[in-house]
Amino acid sequence: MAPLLCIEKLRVTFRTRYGEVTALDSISMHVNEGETLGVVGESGCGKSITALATMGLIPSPPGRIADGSIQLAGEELIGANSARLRKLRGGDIAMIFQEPMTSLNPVFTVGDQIAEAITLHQNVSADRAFTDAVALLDRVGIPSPDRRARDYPHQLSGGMRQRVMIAMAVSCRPKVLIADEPTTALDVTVQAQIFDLLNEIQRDFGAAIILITHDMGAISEMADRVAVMYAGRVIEEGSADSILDQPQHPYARGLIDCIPTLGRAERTLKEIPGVVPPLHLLGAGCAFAERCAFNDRARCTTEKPRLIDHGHHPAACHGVEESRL
Amino acid sequence: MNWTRCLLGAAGVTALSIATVPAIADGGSLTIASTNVPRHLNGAVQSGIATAVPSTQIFASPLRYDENWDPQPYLAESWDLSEDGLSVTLNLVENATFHDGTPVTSEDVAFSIMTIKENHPFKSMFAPVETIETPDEHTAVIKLSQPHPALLLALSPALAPVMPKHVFGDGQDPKTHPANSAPVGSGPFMLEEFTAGEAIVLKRNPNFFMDGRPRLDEIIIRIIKDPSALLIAMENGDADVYPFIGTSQEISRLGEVEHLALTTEGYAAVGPLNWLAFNTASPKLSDVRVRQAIAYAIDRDFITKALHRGVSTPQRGPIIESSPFFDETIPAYDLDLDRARELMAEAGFADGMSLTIDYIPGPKEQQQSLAEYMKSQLKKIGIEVEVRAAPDFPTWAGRVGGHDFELSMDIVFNWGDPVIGVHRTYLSNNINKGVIWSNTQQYRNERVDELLNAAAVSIDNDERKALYAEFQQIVATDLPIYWINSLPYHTAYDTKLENVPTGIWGFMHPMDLVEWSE
Amino acid sequence: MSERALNKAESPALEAWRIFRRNVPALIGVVILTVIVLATLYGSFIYTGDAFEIVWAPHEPPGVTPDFPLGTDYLGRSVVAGMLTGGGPTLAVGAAAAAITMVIGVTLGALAGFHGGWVDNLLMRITEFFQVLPALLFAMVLVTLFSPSLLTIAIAIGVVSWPQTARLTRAEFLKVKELEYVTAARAIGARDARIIWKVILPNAAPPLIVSATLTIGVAILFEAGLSFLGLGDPNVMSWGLMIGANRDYILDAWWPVTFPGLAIFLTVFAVSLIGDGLNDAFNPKMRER
Amino acid sequence: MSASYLMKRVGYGLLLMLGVVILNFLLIRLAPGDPAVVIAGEMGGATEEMLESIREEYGLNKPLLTQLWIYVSGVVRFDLGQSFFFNQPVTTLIAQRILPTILLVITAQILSILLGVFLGVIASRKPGGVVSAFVSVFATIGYAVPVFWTGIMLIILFASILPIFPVEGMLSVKLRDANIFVQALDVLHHLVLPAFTLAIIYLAQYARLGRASMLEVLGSDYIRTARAKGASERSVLFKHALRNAALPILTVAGLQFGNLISGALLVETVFNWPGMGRLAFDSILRRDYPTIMGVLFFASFMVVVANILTDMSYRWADPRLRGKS
Repeated sequence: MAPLLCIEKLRVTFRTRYGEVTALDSISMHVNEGETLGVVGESGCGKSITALATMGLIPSPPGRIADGSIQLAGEELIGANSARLRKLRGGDIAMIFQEPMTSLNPVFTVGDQIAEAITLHQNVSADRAFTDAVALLDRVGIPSPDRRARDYPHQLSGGMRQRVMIAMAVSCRPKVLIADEPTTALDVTVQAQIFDLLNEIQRDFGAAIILITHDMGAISEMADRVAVMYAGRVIEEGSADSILDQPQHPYARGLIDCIPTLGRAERTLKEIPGVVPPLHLLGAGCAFAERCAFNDRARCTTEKPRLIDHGHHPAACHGVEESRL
Repeated sequence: MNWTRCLLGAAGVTALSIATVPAIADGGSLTIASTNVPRHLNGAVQSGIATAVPSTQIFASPLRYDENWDPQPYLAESWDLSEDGLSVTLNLVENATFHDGTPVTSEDVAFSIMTIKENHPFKSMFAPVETIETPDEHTAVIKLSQPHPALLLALSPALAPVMPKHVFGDGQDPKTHPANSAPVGSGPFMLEEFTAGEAIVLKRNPNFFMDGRPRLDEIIIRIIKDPSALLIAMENGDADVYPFIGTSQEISRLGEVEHLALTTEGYAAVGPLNWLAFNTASPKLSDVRVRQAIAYAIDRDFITKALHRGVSTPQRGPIIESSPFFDETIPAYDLDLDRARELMAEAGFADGMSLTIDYIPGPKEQQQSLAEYMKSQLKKIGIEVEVRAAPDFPTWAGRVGGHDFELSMDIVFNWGDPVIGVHRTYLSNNINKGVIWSNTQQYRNERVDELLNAAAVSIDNDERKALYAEFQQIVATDLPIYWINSLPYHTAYDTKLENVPTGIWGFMHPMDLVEWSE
Repeated sequence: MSERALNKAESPALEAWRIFRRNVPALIGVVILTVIVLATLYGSFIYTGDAFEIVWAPHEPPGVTPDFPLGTDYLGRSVVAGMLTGGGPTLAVGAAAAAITMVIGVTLGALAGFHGGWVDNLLMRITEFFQVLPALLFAMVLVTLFSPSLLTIAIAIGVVSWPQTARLTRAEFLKVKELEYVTAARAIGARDARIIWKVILPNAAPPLIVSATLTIGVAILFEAGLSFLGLGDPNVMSWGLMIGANRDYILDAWWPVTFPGLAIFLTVFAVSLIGDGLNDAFNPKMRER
Repeated sequence: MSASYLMKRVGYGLLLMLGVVILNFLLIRLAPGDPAVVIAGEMGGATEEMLESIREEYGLNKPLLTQLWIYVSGVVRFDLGQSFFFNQPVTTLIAQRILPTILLVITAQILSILLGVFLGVIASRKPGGVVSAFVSVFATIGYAVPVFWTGIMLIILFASILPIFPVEGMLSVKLRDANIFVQALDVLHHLVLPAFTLAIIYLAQYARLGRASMLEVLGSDYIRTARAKGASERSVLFKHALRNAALPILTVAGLQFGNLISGALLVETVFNWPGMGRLAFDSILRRDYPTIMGVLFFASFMVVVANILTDMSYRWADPRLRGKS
């Protein structure tokens, strides 16, 4: 069976004052029905751009989809007309954002905002949409939803707002739900509740979820499969278990080493030295080379490694390729 | 929508006082454009043309004047001057009523003249009036302490509005009486609406005591202070008449408008003089030779022909040249720079001096432009002149009235009879610090005082003429003032308008005969 | 270029200058303003005469007589002479008024922002009070009462314009005073005055500099407005005075009004281009706006 | 929006007005020069007895505090004294002129906000585009042009070259007896040039502000949310973004009201508009202090009212402020 959402060789560029910069460099990934794909990486690695590209929300200008394809259930989204895209957005593909504090419009009630999503995609009256919105608020676990629906965002806590966002996202039973760092801005206890909610939602609505996060803990809890991104490329991809157990790429290993585990609390957390290089300064070689402990070969600075399966699952590293690690 | 309409409607009402008026009948409406803002509409306690124009429509007066300086019956159908010149009997018409319906009686006339005597700034107009007897309702006898040749002229509409005693005689100060802004008179037009500083709307008085008058149904006086806006209003017919035009620009521009005609008639009694005043108390200007030198250095012809582009007429003396009292033989001080330098040297200022000159802000062509001209011209005889501009009229009036000046441009009106408008400038007992248009030059000459005082009580025209001739000779030599020109007052009016007022008082005269031709 | 920019740590001022000098509109502003300032400074060498002096027939159109390329006004005074000598007072009043505005505004704003509490409360009430008075009307009253001269005009403009500066300064102070180095300065026992002037003010300076620049523009417009109404110093030639004096004759002569108006416009235009440029330079992130 | 908050605002406004009254009074009474001389001068000259009677008449010979008390207690009864020049109550003079001024100021305000915001919104859609560049340039130009000069240039243009709009006055005299609709139209016709002249500065500022504010709002998370739910571009711009972007515009509009009145003073003078501003100007030239004070009082009063209205509408427009004081 063909995957529900399939991204192929997607290339996204941005015009900046340093010239045309490639934000996504031929990335490919897919997600199947009912599955959760985790996309991990540090900030600036292109996770969110991938999500926005999928939603057709790359700000243009300065952004531009230069190449590649995104197919939803066999329908090509790149180049689709804007009316069709609008229909899909919020309908078949929905998205939850990182910042629940700012992702809701401060001047409308939350009920109205959910109801708007409903009326945009379903042929129902405004009253009916509002009733549905209240029901959804109830569904995502907001107490006294009747009253809350008439509240403005600033009257709700962060966790509640994220629940509102989830309610809005699932209001039209999307096939794909993209959750972009849905818990980052929230307290740890609330984080767990949100993940539980997402799991429930997936169970009830059968949506595929793309969970974008930098938190490997969240991945281990939620994801079926994982794509690791770095500097605009997918550098490792595979099942969650496989990647968590046997990360290949030095960066992926670094990420996983960062997970605090109760059992290893006494050990100092490892940190990956350095930062993601600015996209406009990417050279010809591996983008991770400067931070990599194993960058001693010439190819590392002259040639971009390709994503190749070296046994466990595909990874893009010259070192792995040469089986030196 | 509704409120917009209300607002617009209300705004419209405010602007020009629409009020629900019956449709205009046959007489039609006349719009007069004016740059002069009247404080109120009662000429009995306020001098100046701004008030006089509406005041003479609203109030009738004992007499009115034709274009030949001859008195005509108005509220007084006849009048008698006693042999000794000490009493004047006015026989009033019997059918005159005020706008509120009450008849005009001799009581009202007596009250009005006494009120004017007390409150009008032109003290000399009725100063000799002692009492006014009212033997019956329609006879008033003015008793004088001395003969008063200007009396009949002072009974003109512009100077002697007859006020209803029952309105103005209620004990309030006439100068600040509320009725000054809502006057009741017996003139040809009644006040309909007065929006201070904006417009005055006058309606036909249906009970006017002169049969068949007034001809017009309505007079609107629109105050437009911006000259460009006023010209535009005249050009596109938003205004029909523009009297007291004082600049060459306006005269030449309106002269080219097809539906408008221009006249210089109607300003004889105003006698508007433009002059250079010397502060004779200033040490630099106390020497008559310096004043004469300055006079010789100024080219009066250049001013009237070039600076005023030929619209104004030269004026050589204190009495307007069109007046029968003007003396042709006085020295004219035609341009003579050598003579001027000699006089400067004689006075001990061979090395020159420096002076300041003030001017009235506003009438630029008459005042500022001449002040600037003096500056460049007087440099030729070694006088450095600093032009002291004033930001507003009160500032200028404060300086000149307070004797804080050296040279100043000034505009002063003759107001018909020299007793009213001329004496005040030269009498030594009218040196009145703080009061503008008194003898601010602080000129003192005993003979002048004698001559003027004699002329003020003589009712023999020839005798007066002789007295004024000598007076003019003296002041033209003493030169407390260098007279330059008379203002180029013109009237522009729609050519379809008939009987445009061209008498000696021009528009300061009832417009009861003005009408539209078919 | 870009690498150097990234690698070499620059002082904020230098960084700002680097951005500023690449800002074309701002540079245009600098050029225009320089030309105008030079013209008003050295114009008197070209036209040595008094701009009030009558030198020719009134209302000579521009371009007819070589000596009076911009024509003459209603008195026959040279418009070029007025343009050259009228710029000085206009600019001087603008700059002085802006200075007064900044002194009052920054002082009060700094005190309010720094001290907070009742001082802040009181000063802000005063500020609001002054904002309630329509500025031009209030300035007109002040100028009339104390008789118009360049000094009284500059003071009047300053007195009516400071509230905005005070608010801005206060806001900046509130922002900056919470920063670590201020706390550090307090910790080492620096006196309040020192903290205000030596620590907070330099860090709050960029928006204030921008505001000062724009204030000059506003002050110039203000002076022009007052002069136009005849409330400028009547004995000093200024662009506003030229417009006000020649307004009566616009139907016959457009030039004595048009040229000084253009000069005022260009000056304020240049100043605001520079102000915008400075704003962009100090806030690189805001460049897109 | 609580009534008590409104009461508080109104009370504070009254306090400000009291301040205005006292300041005006002191300024004018303490200024150099004798008002009696001014009044006498207007009457055509005066003697010392006349000056005395004028001082008596206008209460100028009473102690300063007594005069202040008389004035303040008069103001409370809406009695602003007698005009030195017109010898009429100042309130009468102002009443005759306040509506034209309000008409001019409100029209200019509405015109500038509507047009300005519209331009700003259009410009914000393509920040690097032609419209955007035009708005920036236009905003800077509009800000830099002296308003009275714009007016004069328009008069030159419309008086002779293109006589389609009247350049002076508010109502044609010839229409004094026409019906109210014709008159209203005529007033509107007369209003075009003054209102446009006055609006142009603020129009430019609102366009610039609207553009900046829209750009900021359009970059915000909730706009992304709106797009993600499939809202149309128009709905995003005019429903989601504008409502938020309008908040700073509202603030500025309130603050600008005082400046608008100042501008109206110049515009009224240029176009011979029969409003309060011209009365103020004429009164200043005549040293008619009671009238000047009266106009200042009313103008300040209008600003205070405008500020309260702005405040109230701001609280209405921004739910985050409701219920706070």
